[in-house]
This record gives sequence, C-alpha cells and structure tokens, in this order.
Amino acid sequence: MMPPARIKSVQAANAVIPIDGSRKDTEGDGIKLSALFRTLLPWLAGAACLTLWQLNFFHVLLSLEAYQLPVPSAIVLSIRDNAEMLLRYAIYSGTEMLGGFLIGSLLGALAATGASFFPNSGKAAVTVLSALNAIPIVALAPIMNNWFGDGIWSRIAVVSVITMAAMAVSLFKGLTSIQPQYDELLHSLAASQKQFLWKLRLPHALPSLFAGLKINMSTSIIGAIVGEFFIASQGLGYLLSDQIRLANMPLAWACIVIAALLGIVLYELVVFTEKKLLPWNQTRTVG
Amino acid sequence: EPSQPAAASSGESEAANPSLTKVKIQLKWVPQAQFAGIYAAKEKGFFAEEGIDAEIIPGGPDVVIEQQVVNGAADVGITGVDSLLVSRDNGLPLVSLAQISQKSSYRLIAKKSTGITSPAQMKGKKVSTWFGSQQFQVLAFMEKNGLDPKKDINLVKQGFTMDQFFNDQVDVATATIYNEYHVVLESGMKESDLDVFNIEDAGVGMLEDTLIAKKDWVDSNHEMAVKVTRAILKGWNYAIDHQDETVDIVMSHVTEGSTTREHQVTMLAEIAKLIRPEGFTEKQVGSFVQESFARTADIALKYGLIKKAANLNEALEKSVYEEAVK
Amino acid sequence: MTSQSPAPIHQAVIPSANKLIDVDHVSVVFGSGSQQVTALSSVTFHVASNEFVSLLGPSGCGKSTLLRLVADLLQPTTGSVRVAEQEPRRARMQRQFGIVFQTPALFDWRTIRRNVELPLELLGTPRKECRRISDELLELVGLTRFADHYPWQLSGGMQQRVSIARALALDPPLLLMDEPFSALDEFTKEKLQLELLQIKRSTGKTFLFVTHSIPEAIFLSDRIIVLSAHPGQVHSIHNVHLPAERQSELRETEAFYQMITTIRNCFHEERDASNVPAFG
Amino acid sequence: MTSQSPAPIHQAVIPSANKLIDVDHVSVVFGSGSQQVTALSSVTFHVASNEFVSLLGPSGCGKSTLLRLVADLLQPTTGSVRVAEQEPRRARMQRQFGIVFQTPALFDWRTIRRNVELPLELLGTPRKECRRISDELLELVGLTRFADHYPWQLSGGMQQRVSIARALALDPPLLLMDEPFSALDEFTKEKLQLELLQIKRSTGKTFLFVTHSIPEAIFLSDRIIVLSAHPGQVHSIHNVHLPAERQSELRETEAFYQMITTIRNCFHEERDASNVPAFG
Amino acid sequence: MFLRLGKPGYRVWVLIWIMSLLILWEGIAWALHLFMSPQQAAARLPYLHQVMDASIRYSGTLAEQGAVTFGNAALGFAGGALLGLLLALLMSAAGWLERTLSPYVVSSQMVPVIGLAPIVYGIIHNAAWARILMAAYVTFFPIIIHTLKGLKGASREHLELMRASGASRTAHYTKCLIPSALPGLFSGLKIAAPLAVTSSIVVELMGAPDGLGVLMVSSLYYGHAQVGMFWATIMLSMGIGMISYLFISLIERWLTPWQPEFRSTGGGSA
Ligand SMILES: Nc1ncnc2c1ncn2[C@@H]1O[C@H](COP(=O)(O)OP(=O)(O)OP(=O)(O)O)[C@@H](O)[C@H]1O
Ligand SMILES: Nc1ncnc2c1ncn2[C@@H]1O[C@H](COP(=O)(O)OP(=O)(O)OP(=O)(O)O)[C@@H](O)[C@H]1O
Ligand SMILES: Cc1ncc(C[n+]2csc(CCO)c2C)c(N)n1
Ligand SMILES: [Mg+2]
Ligand SMILES: [Mg+2]
Repeated sequence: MMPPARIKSVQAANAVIPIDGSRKDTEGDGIKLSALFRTLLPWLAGAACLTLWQLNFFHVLLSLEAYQLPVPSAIVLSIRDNAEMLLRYAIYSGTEMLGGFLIGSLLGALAATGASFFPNSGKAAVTVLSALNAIPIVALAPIMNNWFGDGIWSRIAVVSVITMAAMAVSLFKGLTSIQPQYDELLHSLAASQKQFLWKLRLPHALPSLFAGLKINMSTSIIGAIVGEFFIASQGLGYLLSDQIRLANMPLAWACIVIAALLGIVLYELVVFTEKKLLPWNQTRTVG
Repeated sequence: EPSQPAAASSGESEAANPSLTKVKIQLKWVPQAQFAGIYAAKEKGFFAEEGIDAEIIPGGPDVVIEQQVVNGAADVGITGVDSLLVSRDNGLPLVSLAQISQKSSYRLIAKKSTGITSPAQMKGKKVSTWFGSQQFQVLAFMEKNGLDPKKDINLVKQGFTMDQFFNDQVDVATATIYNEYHVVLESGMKESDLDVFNIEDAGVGMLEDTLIAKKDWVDSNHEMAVKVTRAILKGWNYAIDHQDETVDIVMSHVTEGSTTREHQVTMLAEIAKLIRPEGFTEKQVGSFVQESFARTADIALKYGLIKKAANLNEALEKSVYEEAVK
Repeated sequence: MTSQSPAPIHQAVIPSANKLIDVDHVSVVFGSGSQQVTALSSVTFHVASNEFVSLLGPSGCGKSTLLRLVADLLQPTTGSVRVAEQEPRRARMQRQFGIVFQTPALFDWRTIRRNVELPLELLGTPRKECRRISDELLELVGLTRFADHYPWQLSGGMQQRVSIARALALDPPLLLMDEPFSALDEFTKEKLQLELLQIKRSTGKTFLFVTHSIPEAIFLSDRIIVLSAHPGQVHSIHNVHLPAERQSELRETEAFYQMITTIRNCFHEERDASNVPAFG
Repeated sequence: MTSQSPAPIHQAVIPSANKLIDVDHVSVVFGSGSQQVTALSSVTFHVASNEFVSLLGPSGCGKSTLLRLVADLLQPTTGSVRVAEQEPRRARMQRQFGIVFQTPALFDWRTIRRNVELPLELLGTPRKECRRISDELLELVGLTRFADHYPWQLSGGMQQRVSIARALALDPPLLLMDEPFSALDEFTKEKLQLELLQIKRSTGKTFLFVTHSIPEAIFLSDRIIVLSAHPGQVHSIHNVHLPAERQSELRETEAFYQMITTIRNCFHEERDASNVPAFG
Repeated sequence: MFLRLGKPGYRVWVLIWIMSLLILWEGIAWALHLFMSPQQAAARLPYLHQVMDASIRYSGTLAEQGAVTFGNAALGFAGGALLGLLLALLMSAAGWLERTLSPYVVSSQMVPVIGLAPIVYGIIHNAAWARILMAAYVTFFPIIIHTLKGLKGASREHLELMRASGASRTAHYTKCLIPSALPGLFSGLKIAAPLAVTSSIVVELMGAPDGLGVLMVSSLYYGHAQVGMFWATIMLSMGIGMISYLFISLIERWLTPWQPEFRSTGGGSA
C-alpha cells in the first residue's frame, strides 16, 4: 500500500462537480438542496425580497424614506393607474431597444466576421471598434440627435452604436479561437473561406455569439432608456427622468420595473433560443 | 466695500482649520457664473467668517438636487422654486432658506425665418422647453396668449444644448437669458435674426434659483442655516458689485477649456439683474417676494405640477433669511 | 450476446475480504428514447488487491464506462460498485487510484512537467518533492528533454506518456488505465509494460487495465475479463496461468500462444453465435 | 542514430513519372532556442500510385509531421514535397487526398452522420447523394445505429471509426492515415484492414499509413518506411514480398513471421547502435 | 493560427485603422460643410483639425481630466471585474445558485443608473465610494456572462481528471476551471474595459467636481464655441478605452500564452 504520508484524508470531501448529463444524482455537492426547493428558489428569493421591501425592512436597514424608495405596493398601484401610458411607452422604448439591438448586433457580427478573415488587420479593426464602448450615452445622444433627428431613429442609432462593440469583441473571439486540429481538417479538405466560416467558425462561435447577444440585450435597455433622457418626449426613459425630477418615485419606479420586465423577457428569449440552437452544448456543461 | 477676510483667504487654508464646520452645498448645474455668489463667498472668506468650511458640489444632467439634499449628500442646495414645490408636494421635507433669483430668466426664441413675430403665431408650432418641473411657465405663457398649451402647440423636450433650435427641429425654443440666449448669439446669429419673447414681461414668470435645505437639518442647525445663508447673500452682493473679479474666481473653479471667460462675464451680468433687480437694495437680496411666490405657486397648481395648494408659510423658512440679513 | 453465453467462466476464488474492486450487477444506460444505449448490462466481477486485471472487448462495449464507474466519474443506473470496501466516492477522496484516460487530457496551460506534478500539487506536496518525483517519472517515460514544452508541442504518443506519468505521480495503490499504450510504438510500449510489472511487484499495486491487444493483456495480467457488446456484458473471465515473473521471452512460449488462441476464440465465438457483425 | 545506419536500404525502382508523393530532403524544425526540436532531418522517399506505404517509427519520430507535410498543413523548413507532381497546395485544392488524423477531430455540433458528410457538403454534393454515401460508410464502420448521436456520446474507438468514414467520403485517390486503427479491437481492426485492401484493389487508391503495429504494416503494405528518432530520419525502407492478394491466413505464414523479425530487428539494431534508450 | 499580438503587424494595423478613420472623418466633415451652415455641419461632425486644435490647446486640461476619469474607471473596473468574477464563480458552483441569481443579475442591468442614484447617495454619502460602486455595477455584467461561458466550457476530460484525482472544490477552480475560463474572462474584460470609462463618465454626470464627463457636459451646454472641446473629450475617452483594451490584450497574451492564437508554432499555418 502507499505510504500514508502521501494520502491526504477525506478533508476535501465536498469536491464534487457534476460532470455529465448521465449522472443521475448531484449528491455530494457542496451546497445541497432538495429538487423542489431548488426550482422554487428563484421565486422564493424574489418573494422574500419583495415582502421585506414592502415591510420597510430595507428602509429601516439603510435608513431610507418612502420618497427615496417606494414600496412595491405603491409601485403596483402606480402601474395600475398609469397602465395605458406605461404600455404605450413600453412599446415605444421596446421598439428603440429591439431595433437598436438588432442593427447593432448585426453590424457587430458583420464586423467580427469580416475581421476574422484578416489576421492582423482584422484584430486591429476589432480593437478600434471596441473604442465605441468608451463613448458615453450622454455624448452619443446629442450627436445622434443631430444626425438622425429627434425621432425614434436617434435612439435606435444610440443603441446600435453601444451594442456593436460587445458583439464584435465576443464573436471575434469565438470565430478565431479554434483548436488547430479543426482548422487543419477543413484546410486539408480545401474548404473555401466561406466554408471555413459557415462550417467551422460560426458553429464554433455560436456560444460566443450568444454571450454577445446576452450582453447586448441588457445594454440596449439601458441605451434606449438613457438615450431618452436627453430629448425624447415619450418613452419609459423620458417618463423616468421626468418623474425622478418631480420626486414622483412610485411612477419613476414603475418605469424601472416595466423596463426591467421588458428586458428580462427579451433576455430569456435569447437564452431560450440558445438552448434550442445549441443542443450539443447542453449535457456537457458543469453546474 | 470689500470686507477683508478675517480667518483665511484661500480655500486650502480654510479646509485645514479644524474649528470650521463643514457644509456641503449642491449646485443646480455645472460650475458657472450662475452660482458666482457662492464662489465669491468661498473665495472671499465669507463662509470662513461664519465658521464654515463650504464644500461646493457641482450638479450635472443626472443630479437631482432635492434628492441630494434629502439624502444628506448635501446640506443645502440650489434648485428652482417649481422643483422645490413639487418635491414638497410629493413629501420631501425641504424648505427654502432664501430666494436667490427674483425674476424668471426664461425667454422663448424663434428664428426670424420662421415668421413667428407674436405669441399667437406659435399656434401649431413645435416649441421646446426643459421638462421635469421646468416647463410650466411656458405653459402659462401660452395660455396667457390665448393658446391651449395641450392642443395648440406641440411642446417637446429640450436638451441642455440648443442643437434642436440650430437644426430647425423646433420652431420655438426656450433660452435662459444668462446662458442659452448667448449660446445662440455666440453661434453667429444676430439679435436681429431672432424674435424674443420674455416670459417675465408677460406676467407669468416663475421663480427659479432658490436656496434649499432639509427641514429637520434647519431645525437642529438653525444657527448654521443662518450663517450659510448670510455668507451666500453676502457673496452675491460682492459678486454683483465686483463682477470682473468674481468672474476670475468663477473661472478658477471651472475646468479649463470648458467655457470661455467672455461667456461667464455675460452670464454674471445677466444673472445679477435677476438677483438684484432694479430697485432692490443689498439687504433685499435673497428676500421672499410674496407676490412672485404666490404667482409661482398658482401656476404650479393650475397646471397640475402640484396637486394641492402650496403652503408657502411652511415652504419658506423666513426666519432664517430674516436673521441672516439682520 | 446474452449472459447465457456458452463460454466457460473461470472465476478464481478469492477471499471476499480481498475484493479491492467489487462490481456487482452493474448496468449503465445512456440517453433516452431512440437514442437510448445500454452501455453495460448486469456486469459482475471483482479485482483482488495486487492483482493485474485486463478488460478486453469490442469497440464500444463499455470498457471505458466501467473504468469511469470505478473511478466514481459515473453512477451505475442499477447495481453497485465498491472500491476498497467503500463507496467509490470515498476511495476517490482518499486518492486510492490513479487514472489514465483514453485521451491524454493534458492541461494546455501547463508545461509537461507541471502536468505531471498536478496530482502532487493537489495534495500539497512541497515544490522540491514535486520536482524530484516529476523528474523521475519523466525519465521513466523518456520525456526528460520535453519537461518544459507545452502539450501541443508533443506528438500523440508523447502526450500519452505524459498522462501515464501523471497517473503514477501519486503512487496510488490502484491504477485504472484506459488503453494507455495504444499510441506507442512496440518498443516503447514493451519497455513501459515491463515497468508496470516491476512497479506491481515492488509496490503491490493493483491494476485495472483496458486494452485491445490480446498479447498485451496476457503478458501483463493475472486475469482477463472479456466483455461482449450491445449491451456490454461479461463474456468470460480467464485466469492467466503464466509464471509470476514475466519476461519478454515469455511472449515466445507455447503457453502464451495458446492463451492468445483461447482468448481470440472467445471473440470469434461471440461473432459467430450472434449472426450479426458483432464487432462493428 | 545517423544516416550512416548499417541497415540496408531497399529502394524499389519506380519510374519517376509514377511518384505520387515525392518527399525530397525534407527537414522540419519546430520552436527555437532551448526548445528547438528537429522533427525531421533530410527525409527522402516517395510513394508510387496505387502503392500502400506504411510509416513505422518510435513515438515522436516525426510520422505525423510527415503526413502533415504531404497534406500541406505544414511547410518544410528545407527540402521539398510534391504530391501528384505538383505543389501539395494544388493537390489539396484538387482534393486529391483524404486524411485521418491521430485524434478524431469530430465537430461537436454535428451528428455522426453529418460529420461523415462534411467533406461532401464542402463539395456541394446533393443532399440525397450525401445521405447515400454516409449510409454506406457508416455501415462500413459499423455505426449505422449511431448515425444521429453526437460525437461525445461515442466511445473512443467509435469516434475513430467516424473519422475513417469521413476520410473515405470523398473517395479521394490518396489516403493519408495516422494510426487509424489504434483504438480498435483486433477484430474490428482486421475487418477494416481487409476493407482498406479491398478498396485499394478495386479503386487503385494510394495509401500513406502511419502505424505502430509491425504486423499491421506488413499485412497492409507494399513498402514499409522505418524512421528513426531525434532527429527523424529514414532508417530503412522495406519492400514487402507477399502475395498481392492478402488474406487473413497470410498472418500465419512463415514469410510473414520472417518479415516481422526483419523489421523488429531494425528497431533493436537502432536501439543497440546508439547506446541511449532511443525509444523512450 | 491567426493573430499574433506580438507581431508588429497588429499594432501597425491599429495605427493604420485609426489614421484611415481620421482621414474619413475629415472627408465627411468637409462634405458636410459643403452643403450646410457651419454650425449645423459642426454639430454633426466638426472638422478634425478643429478638434485637434482644441485637443492641443487644452492638452493639459484634457490630460488632467482624462487622468481623473481613467483613475475612476480603473477603480470601478477592478471592482466590477472582481465582483463579476466572484459571482460567476459562485454561479458556476451550483446550478440552483445560478438559477436563483441570474434573473436578479440580469434585472440589475436593466435598471438605469439615474434611478439608483438617489438611493445610492442615500445609502453612501461618500461620493467617491458611490462612484466606485456605480462603475463596478456597470462593468460586472459582461464579465459574468463571459466567465460563466468559459467556466461551463471546461473540457469534460479535464474535469474528470480533477475529480478522479480527488481535487478539492478550490483546486477544481484554481487548477482547472479558472484556467479554462481565462480566455473567456479576457473577452469579458475587453468589453468591460472601455465600458468602465463610460460608466466612470456616467458617474461624473451624477455630480462630480471634475473629470471628462464634466468637460463633456459643459462643452455641450455652452454650444458651438465649445464644439471642438466636446469632440476632443470624446476622442480622448475613446483613446482611453482603446488603450485599456490593448492593455488587457497584452495581459491576456502574457497570462494565457497557451491559447491557439498565441502559439508561436503550430498546425494549420501552411
Ligand atoms: N456520455 C455518453 N452519452 C451517451 N452514450 C455514451 C456516453 N458515453 C458512452 N456512451 C455509449 O456507451 C457505450 C460504451 O462506451 P465506452 O466508451 O465505455 O466504450 P469502450 O468499451 O471504451 O469502447 P472503445 O474501445 O471504443 O473505447 C458506447 O456505445 C457509447 O456510445
Ligand atoms: N507544433 C509543434 N511545436 C513544436 N514541436 C512539435 C510540434 N509538433 C510536433 N513537434 C515535435 O516534433 C516531433 C515529431 O512529432 P510527430 O507528431 O510528428 O511525431 P510522431 O512520429 O507522429 O509521434 P507519435 O507516434 O507519438 O504520434 C516531436 O518531437 C514533437 O515534440
Ligand atoms: C432635462 C434637463 N437637462 C439639463 C438641464 C440642465 N439645466 C440645469 S439649469 C438649466 C437652465 C439653465 O441653467 C438647465 C438647462 C435640466 N435642467 N434639465
Ligand atoms: Mg474506451
Ligand atoms: Mg503522431
């Protein structure tokens, strides 16, 4: 038998990471919970937070007043009272957001794809493109207003610009970080550049593409809302900035809640699409 | 009569003096001559004389002054009376310590090329103004001139640039006499290219810059409130009397290159006329003019900015001002 | 192939106290629906301490799956696996075994030396000791020159040797090896085979060894377990009656050839019994 | 090991017009500084059309590197490689060869069938035709049942068979195979060996084949090139004088055993000549 | 493989791109000035030389304010990166934790900073801390997304090896998961680095005595006279963003030399 000095005891007993879809049990994980509880947990956590919030727990804890942070019931009432306007504004802002998200992600993806064909200049182009992320929306909004007028297009443009870089950087990484053996295979098959892209790079980059889409989904909500702070005369961002200045916190928070719901729904849509589109990516993942 | 600072003359040594009480002052907007009196008070040692170490916090597009003061991020702040009234209406326990500007600074401007020579011609036109609580004197102006602000004009939000006006995205824009109006002139337009409508002259001006603090802060720091107010009012009188020197002080507080001295000279000259209008004595600077407040509160109520009539007795902490100018 | 296979099952009788590995009626089912694959079906066998047992069987019959069960990388769908008389989990936590996977599974971000030292690092072995052991093992597998290279700079066979060295680093009492010599030339392979036997003799280690080479299995093993495919089942178990002291010369003996024929026949038999191409 | 090796070099004389692969004084050096490795040093050989040539040699001697040179996946540091009398690049563009890598290199996101169909897709073969060919090839490698599985659901040997099927999909005149049968059991291997020979006979294909199994090399090849290591050089080239029609029974013949001994001796010789453990 | 950062080609190309964009800029500005009034044209895109002129004239101020902003950005970025990394690690440790946290992490990104400002200032009166917090808040999301993707992409063989070696949970992370996630983490960092500059500026708009954001707002507010300065601040913030990106790329190359794209010799390069 081996010398006892080289055996370390059971000290590391909780070191189990589920590896494989076929593992029926996840027993032994560091933090165990029953299956039902695990499914319910996100909801329970939310409900608990809301309850504590409603009961002024956070207000007491952080010494906040109702005029700084309204309670959920006040927000709900405000949503009910302004339902028609909120819906109209949600559609308006949602349009800006989706429009910008689609255009920006598409432009970013095209840029990354184009760049992936050119070793040095491509990577350099993505570097330069990444600087778009460093322009704050406050500066973009006036510029886009000058270029595209004061209508919905100026916010779509803002959102497009701020979503482009994240997609370009994410996708470019996915398109170019390929194990040499796969490159060699297609090379030996005399695949054309186009085939390299469609048969190897893009499928390999799909997880990165979705990472970019997820980031952009949240960026575009912020872009649309903050873009509206500047000169828009409708939309959730317009209402939010107005109501914050008016210290009408329940309605301001109603805007935030509606925007967040809108964002989460669209985000989940991206996650859902990813699950549907990448079946090979599922069972092998950890956690 | 420049009062020679007793305690200290420069901000740095002031801060080093431990006997001074720290007071944070939240400006409504970026450092500029709009707040010249406060900078003068600091640089000329008026705060120090009162035992105060004043920290001046600039504002910005996303800064909500009332929230800053209510939060305790600042002790006193400069905001508009409209804004103060609506905040109070929504439950924020804020009061005014002194009224800085006594007249509306708002002008409506139109390019001559639009052919708008009278308010009535604004019918059906696109008019821009700042939103939040700041659009109500424009609404009142329209009604005063026989236009229904809801139907007869297309009122849109104006940003903090005049680009909408330059780009002809709007027909009529709002301009403060101390800034935007001159921004337009500095762009190469001449006064003769513009039609200018004065809201104050139309009798529907609302009060703007006012000094606010949280009610319970005033109650427990009454002396301090008086001292701050006194220093600021003294600062304003000094600024108005020594405009050239004060512009230098302001320029030393703005980030180099963010504005020009000429612009600030004009700004101080214009704002001085709002703070110590013709007929006002030095003592009257900062006073609460009942009629102006009543008008402001009426307009706010009439157009739904506030839901219940403002209680001006509570909103205005007159005792502070009175003790300050004693 | 069914468990009523006509082949004789030679099961050496070993005191139950000496079942270092005990696989008891284990089945493993992967996937579901039309993609369901029964990788193992009611497999029972055990390995005694200081025994060298080889698993032989057609491609896809479940050899790697079996190894992963023993290593606690997979739970059986039914049946039970025990290692050193405890749950595989506990054996694993006590680092009772080293494992060589079918693929080298080297960490791209570590040099060859640091790949070999990985298990030692996990144990918190002092730097110097790590270095000494990795030097020794790299020497053993003939890669001293490549200590500071990265995995992608090595040939397939070299990578495989690194993973063998890594499995030996902890000096564990049980070694699980999945076709460890498949990418090696005959002479490197032979040298390492002799090393394994030497290690077994001198340290009393136990081996569970997967291979496709019948001669290799015979040369190394005390017992050979032949599996049949679809579903994976124990076809037959063979005691290897060869001298304990194995030398290269053994490969030329009559007994050796006979054994090869015996085992090869198992395969043929199976192929003929089921009238389908069982080994495809 | 030096090129003045005492072993005889039997070089079959072939009309130069028939050099399908012509490797001429090729050297490959990887890395630089202390990490510099001379993978191949002045290697010269050629392969005639419809010839089956095997590369044998110790682990790390440069067999895979040679294959990658021929496949235009690597440029020689010095020397030249020509395939079908042209630059390897042109041969590659004309899809003159199929290749089986040492690792399966399957695409995770494609099912087994679609992995096999990949080369056809690249050529723009119609769907139906793709399907027909992949059906046939999956049948050949015995994976019909697993057509719709993903690569990670397959055992190592099964993955290897998929990559063999993929290389055959285009029906190329030249096949480059890097230890294609290393992870297969003897019977699956034997079946596929016979398939290769059958393909060679019926279609006139040429094979450049890397293996570690001397019997396999002899059974399959017309010629065997033995490489020595560090740096990789041609040690000797052997014509295999066995009947063109190869049957399993051949393996039991005297001629076969003799050939094994001859080749094995090359290795021994080399090891003894240089007094270092050359195969480590 | 493609792309070697170390090759002069890459850096030269960055310069080539920047130069071409600047030339394009001047060209567009010139075209705009052909059929628009100077104010209108300059509001859309001023002449590059006009912006350069302001940049040079106020280079001292710009450098000073840029340093302030960059300092905040770096601090917020560090905080955000750490927070993102930590959350990603936690979320990868247990599926239920990921499912519980992710809706909240996602919704946190949907809340515009201005909505939070009153609350944050209400809780933390210290403006410096508020800035750091807000900057971190904006930057952590891309890092979570990419790190999580990297952590989940760890190869099955590697994980099995760690498991079979009886590696502790910590060792799983330090020896296997984190190294596999590093390339992903760097993608996240590359997205977050320029974003940190943005968020630093955003925080400056919630009230700060100095910084590029203050310059930006003032220049906008004072109109045409300051248009050169406004664009100069934008160029500078883009420059800072790009330099942070380059810096991260350098660290990436240094910390993850094993990535295919950095290999000095390798396959497929024929
Ligand atoms: N993760 C998985 N998901 C689904 N099926 C799997 C998985 N792993 C293995 N299998 C199936 O289980 C069976 C046995 O696989 P295993 O890897 O144990 O075979 P093996 O005996 O090691 O074969 P080889 O000699 O080819 O390596 C195969 O049919 C395979 O398709
Ligand atoms: N990308 C690379 N970078 C550096 N060195 C390499 C690289 N590829 C191969 N080598 C070296 O070249 C030599 C030959 O490698 P090659 O893969 O050709 O060997 P091989 O004959 O195929 O060995 P095996 O039988 O083990 O597969 C080895 O010493 C290896 O370390
Ligand atoms: C939405 C909105 N944006 C900017 C300002 C900036 N601002 C502060 S005071 C003032 C009037 C002139 O000083 C202006 C334009 C604002 N108030 N509201
Ligand atoms: Mg296997
Ligand atoms: Mg090889």
